[in-house]
Amino acid sequence: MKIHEHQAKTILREHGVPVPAGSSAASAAQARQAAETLGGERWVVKAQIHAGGRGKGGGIRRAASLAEVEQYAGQLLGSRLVTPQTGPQGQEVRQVLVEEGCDIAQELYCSLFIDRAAGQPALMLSPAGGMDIETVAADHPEKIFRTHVDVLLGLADFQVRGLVANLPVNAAVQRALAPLLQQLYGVFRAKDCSLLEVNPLILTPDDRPVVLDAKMQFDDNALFRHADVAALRDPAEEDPLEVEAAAYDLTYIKLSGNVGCIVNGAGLAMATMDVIKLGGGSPANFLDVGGAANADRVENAFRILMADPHVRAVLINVFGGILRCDVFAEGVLHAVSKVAVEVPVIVRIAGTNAEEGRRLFAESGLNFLVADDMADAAAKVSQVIHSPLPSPSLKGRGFMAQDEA
Amino acid sequence: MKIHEHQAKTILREHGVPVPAGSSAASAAQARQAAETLGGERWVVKAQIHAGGRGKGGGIRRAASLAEVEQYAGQLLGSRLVTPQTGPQGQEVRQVLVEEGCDIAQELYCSLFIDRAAGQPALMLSPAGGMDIETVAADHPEKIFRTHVDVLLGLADFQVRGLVANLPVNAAVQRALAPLLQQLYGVFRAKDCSLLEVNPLILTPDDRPVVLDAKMQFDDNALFRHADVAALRDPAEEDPLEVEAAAYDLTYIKLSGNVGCIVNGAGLAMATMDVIKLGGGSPANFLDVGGAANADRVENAFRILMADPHVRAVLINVFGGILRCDVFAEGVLHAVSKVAVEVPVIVRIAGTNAEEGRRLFAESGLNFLVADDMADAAAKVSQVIHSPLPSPSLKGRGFMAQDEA
Amino acid sequence: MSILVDENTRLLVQGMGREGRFHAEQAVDYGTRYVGGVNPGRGGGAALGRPLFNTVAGAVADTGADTSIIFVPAPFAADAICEAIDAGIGLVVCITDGIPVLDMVTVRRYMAGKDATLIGPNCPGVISPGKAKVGIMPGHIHQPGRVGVISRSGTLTYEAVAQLTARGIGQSTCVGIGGDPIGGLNFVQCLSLFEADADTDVIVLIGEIGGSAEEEAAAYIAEHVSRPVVGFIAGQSAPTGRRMGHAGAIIDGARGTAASKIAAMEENGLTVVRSPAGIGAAVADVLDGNT
Amino acid sequence: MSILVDENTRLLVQGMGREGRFHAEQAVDYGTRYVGGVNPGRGGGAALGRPLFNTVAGAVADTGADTSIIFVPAPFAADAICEAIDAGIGLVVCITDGIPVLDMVTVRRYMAGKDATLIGPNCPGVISPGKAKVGIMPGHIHQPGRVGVISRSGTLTYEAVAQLTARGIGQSTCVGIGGDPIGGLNFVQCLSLFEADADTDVIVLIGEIGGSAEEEAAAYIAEHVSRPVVGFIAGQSAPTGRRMGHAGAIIDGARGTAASKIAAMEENGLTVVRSPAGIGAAVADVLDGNT
Repeated sequence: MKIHEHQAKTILREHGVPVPAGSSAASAAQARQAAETLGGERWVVKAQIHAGGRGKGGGIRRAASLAEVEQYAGQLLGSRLVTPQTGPQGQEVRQVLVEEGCDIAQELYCSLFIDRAAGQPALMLSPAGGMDIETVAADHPEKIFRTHVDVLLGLADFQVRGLVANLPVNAAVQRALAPLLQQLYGVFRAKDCSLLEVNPLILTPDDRPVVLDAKMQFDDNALFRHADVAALRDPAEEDPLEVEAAAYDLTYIKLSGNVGCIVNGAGLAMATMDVIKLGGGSPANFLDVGGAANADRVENAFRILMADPHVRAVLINVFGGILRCDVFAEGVLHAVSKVAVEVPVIVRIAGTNAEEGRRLFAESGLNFLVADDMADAAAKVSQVIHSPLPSPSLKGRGFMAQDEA
Repeated sequence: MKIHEHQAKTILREHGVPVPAGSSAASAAQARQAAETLGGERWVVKAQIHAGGRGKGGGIRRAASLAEVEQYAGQLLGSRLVTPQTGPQGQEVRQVLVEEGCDIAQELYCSLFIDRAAGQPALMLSPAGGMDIETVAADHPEKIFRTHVDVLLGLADFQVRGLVANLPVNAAVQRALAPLLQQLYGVFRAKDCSLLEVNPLILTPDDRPVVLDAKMQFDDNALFRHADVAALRDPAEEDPLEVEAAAYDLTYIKLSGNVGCIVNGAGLAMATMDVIKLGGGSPANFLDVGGAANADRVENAFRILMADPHVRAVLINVFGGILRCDVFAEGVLHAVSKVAVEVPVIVRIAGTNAEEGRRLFAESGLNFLVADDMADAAAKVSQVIHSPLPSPSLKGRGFMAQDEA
Repeated sequence: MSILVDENTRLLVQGMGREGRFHAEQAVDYGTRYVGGVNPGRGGGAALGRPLFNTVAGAVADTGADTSIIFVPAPFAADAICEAIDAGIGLVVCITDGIPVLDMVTVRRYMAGKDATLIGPNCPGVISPGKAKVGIMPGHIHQPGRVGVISRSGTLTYEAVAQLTARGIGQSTCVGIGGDPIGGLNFVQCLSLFEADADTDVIVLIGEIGGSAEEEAAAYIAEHVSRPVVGFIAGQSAPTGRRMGHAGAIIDGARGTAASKIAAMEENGLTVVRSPAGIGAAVADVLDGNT
Repeated sequence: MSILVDENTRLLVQGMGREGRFHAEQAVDYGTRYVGGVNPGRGGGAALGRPLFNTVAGAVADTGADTSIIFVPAPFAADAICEAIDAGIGLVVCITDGIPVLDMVTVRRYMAGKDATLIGPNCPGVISPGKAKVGIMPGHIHQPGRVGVISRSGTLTYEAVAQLTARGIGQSTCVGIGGDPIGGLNFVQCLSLFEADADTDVIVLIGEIGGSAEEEAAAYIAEHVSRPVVGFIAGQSAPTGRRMGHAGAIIDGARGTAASKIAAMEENGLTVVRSPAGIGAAVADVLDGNT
């Protein structure tokens, strides 16, 4: 789960990490008021969207007067900000963060994440702050320093001491940075983060380190123990269909293709997308109905797929292990009796009681295209998609492509 | 370092551990006022001394009226409480703890300590609460349950679950006890305890666990990071000479014998006590002047030894390793010029520049009895102690036992 | 022979709820030697004719269990794994999915230097066909034989196994190592077990996008594995930056792509199958010496 | 031969303060191969003609140090030990005394499964006479030879060594394992090293009150040690319940008494010396075959 910069900074502030004073605003007037409350003579107005690269998209504006704060906030709010990470359609700005301006003597980079290969959290530090770290890693790997954290011992003094000794900063700054890194790790650990990135971590002219930007992502699986974090979810930043699917316990990811799919199991779901692609189609989604795959879930799955106007066909691919295929078939039949499915549906079921399941589909009176195996399913999808003739929808409209062939 | 029960309970309360409401009092009037503030109809007045076994010594009194609270507090305060742990001279009561009375359905025992052999903290739990646990361990070892704590992982859920499953209590009590044990371990760990003993840990008739008595001891070496704990030290409970010695960076333990000793190194100091004992004497103290053993320390060591009226002779036993014996000898000569040493002093020095050191003693004009080695030192101590004639003190009073022999 | 589990396995079920009971029953039906269950607070009872215990330590003492399968809910699963390891269980199979990543990081660190193997979490478990089933896979699709299967997936593994069995190709052991980013037994460790198994002739390795375990496996195979290995990678059509169901299945920037994994497999001499429909055929070809 | 340290030891000094520098100098004078020092924030400088580093990892990379001796103040000493181990130092000798017990418990747990040996803390260190001195003991009282010495004490060990040397009896290695309740190398582990050393003929074991390490050592000796062992226990006249200087030297109830330890030693065939003045004579007797 992602949160906004201002939310991340609030969490960090609560844990004693130095961040600039600031508050969020949803209107230009609120933004002006926030700046007034902060006082001072310079402010920064920052668009709050979940995607990064906001600076390049014009989402971070420096203001030298309250009028400018109001003006920039007004321009940003309601606009669609396009950054390297949003895609061309951009992301709507619903909030801005108004912060005191900071003098910057030096920009550093710092991030904490889970290193899968090492099976441990990793801390990455670089003197090349304020830049895209992937570029730094590619062009100047010698400017990136990292250490792994023994999750039981914690981030040891000697580790941060060793890391900061690599930076081109004086001993006093090193002594100030070391405990800050341990505080950041403390937050990372306490809040079950999957990512905590501070870019830039700045040094002020009087050698104080300040977290100028903060990106936090959380382990969804750990949200059960962090009600405070879960409450920070902003559904407006997420795809509405995915939000709906999650409410139905479906793992759904919207893609840009035209063949919807309903599969049990994540690996098989990916493989099914692959098979669609190999057959010349293009998957409209990833959808795992899970091990249960009962009638309710299948019904909701169809509902979500049908809400995507690009879907021209649906492929159901289910391997009945513990799940019995006949029970699953009954669930599908029940589901399609309640949802208007107006595209062709290819069904491939295998495993426990598959024969019985296929019989149920065949005898349903509906135009299911029943496939023998995954290869056959791919062929049938290809046929439906590439046929010049209108394909038969489940409820009988159009022609039955199989009969035509 | 030991603290009083009421101090321990304050710490536990701050960490969310259920303890009875109560407060400490230094006078009968204060005690009555404390009871009044607590309210209720029954109170317990508990003598606050560092030694255990207070119940057996009459140090814990149940009061059914404010008048009784005042009366019992008056009786306890200023008295010398004798318990199985104080020795026959008892310990003066300077404070009492006044607590609300608790209904007790069941008494359990619980303690946390460092198990040296395992190199880990250990948690001990027993249904035989309110009794001397050493007796329980001897007579009913089957009633004692223990687990070791992986200090990096912490006291795991499965461990406390497994422990409490051994107790004759219902499932609801087990579920209440498990997190309490983890809280206690949390305090033990956070405060660098060497011992945290709750005896009894009671269950109320409505199945709530309450810490009815608490004994906490702390690792002296960790006090530097626990200023709050260090502030709880009660010097009135400690031997005044030992308190003074600690202020001088001397490790001094008062014993009941008649031969004082000044040694560098703890192991050698113990061995020196042994040698005195083997020679028929009896050590008056353990005293380690440490590796530095400079003139100041030696002077303070003599001052403390001379404050003990039982000391009839002093044995100095120093092995000069890094310490040079000639430098040490100069320190001793300087020290005895400032402290009135009116008993015989046997000196045994060995190691670096020992010859030179011996010469300094011999040429000092003082009656040092210089020994060749530890065996000789033991013999000289024996001679001095057992001689029917008065032994020569350092400054020349009495006869020189050696000349007489 | 086989790896990890066989007819001598003494299986304990941790978390004998509805799901645990169902799969214990399936395991018993398959012929697995199930010796008891653990349900804190239910100790003293019984399940499927074998005793229930409050603690794994108690169960091990009474039953001699050497293997456990965990169905404990995610918030408590890491504790259950540590309990099993602390009690001396040698093989712990954790079915539970949705365990927090840092819990698993902690478990892995806790296990360091201890003599125990963890499979999973978020996995179908392990089966040695005809000998023992310690998992939630459907037993009937398997057939005893000489092909070892390793996979990060559940149903996709069943698919692959079914393709083998449909061709009359049996399996020595099938191991689902799980779809989480941080788990126990990894591809390399599992490959070394198969390499040491005299009764495994061919290995099927089913990977997916995310992480670099497949690249490491491919490099290891080139160096240490004498058996032919058939590989498949799921997620060739997956987009970047999205978790494809499995917590571990995510392409992170340019890392973890199917293309990178397939290239590593090809470079290191594996037979790579592009279509998930072609796994069984590819193994048959290898066995026939057609590659 | 000898154990733990010898002429090939490459010594790093962690905590190059006044004390560290003094003892580094003494070690160099003794002929120990000192390769550098570590002082966070002082990296880039030099001490005694060898470079100073900010980190142990940096020092190991540059100097090939395999042994370190720690003089870091108590509040930071546990971190320094972990740093040394993390950097791959094989033998860490910690002189510092006054380290919190739970810090040492943590270090011990951290070391589990890692391939490193810790001596101390609160110890004089280790010396292989004529080869290397990694400690604060006075080198000149030692003499190369064939008696191994193990002790929980500092000056008492010097006393024992001086008694040996005075009789012309040299030492293979003398190890002060330290006086803290929780430390690194224990008696049993040290005994096993001496047992495996072809050039150690007799072992002197100097224990003290507190804990049960001497009892365990005695039992181990009966079982596994072929060399004659001469034992002494300090604290025969110590009272119960008081820490005799060393954090570990405390008789706790009926546990940890000198009587119990002496009895265990006698039962297990050690030559027990009652007077600390008699250690040298007892070893001479053993060497002469008089016992």
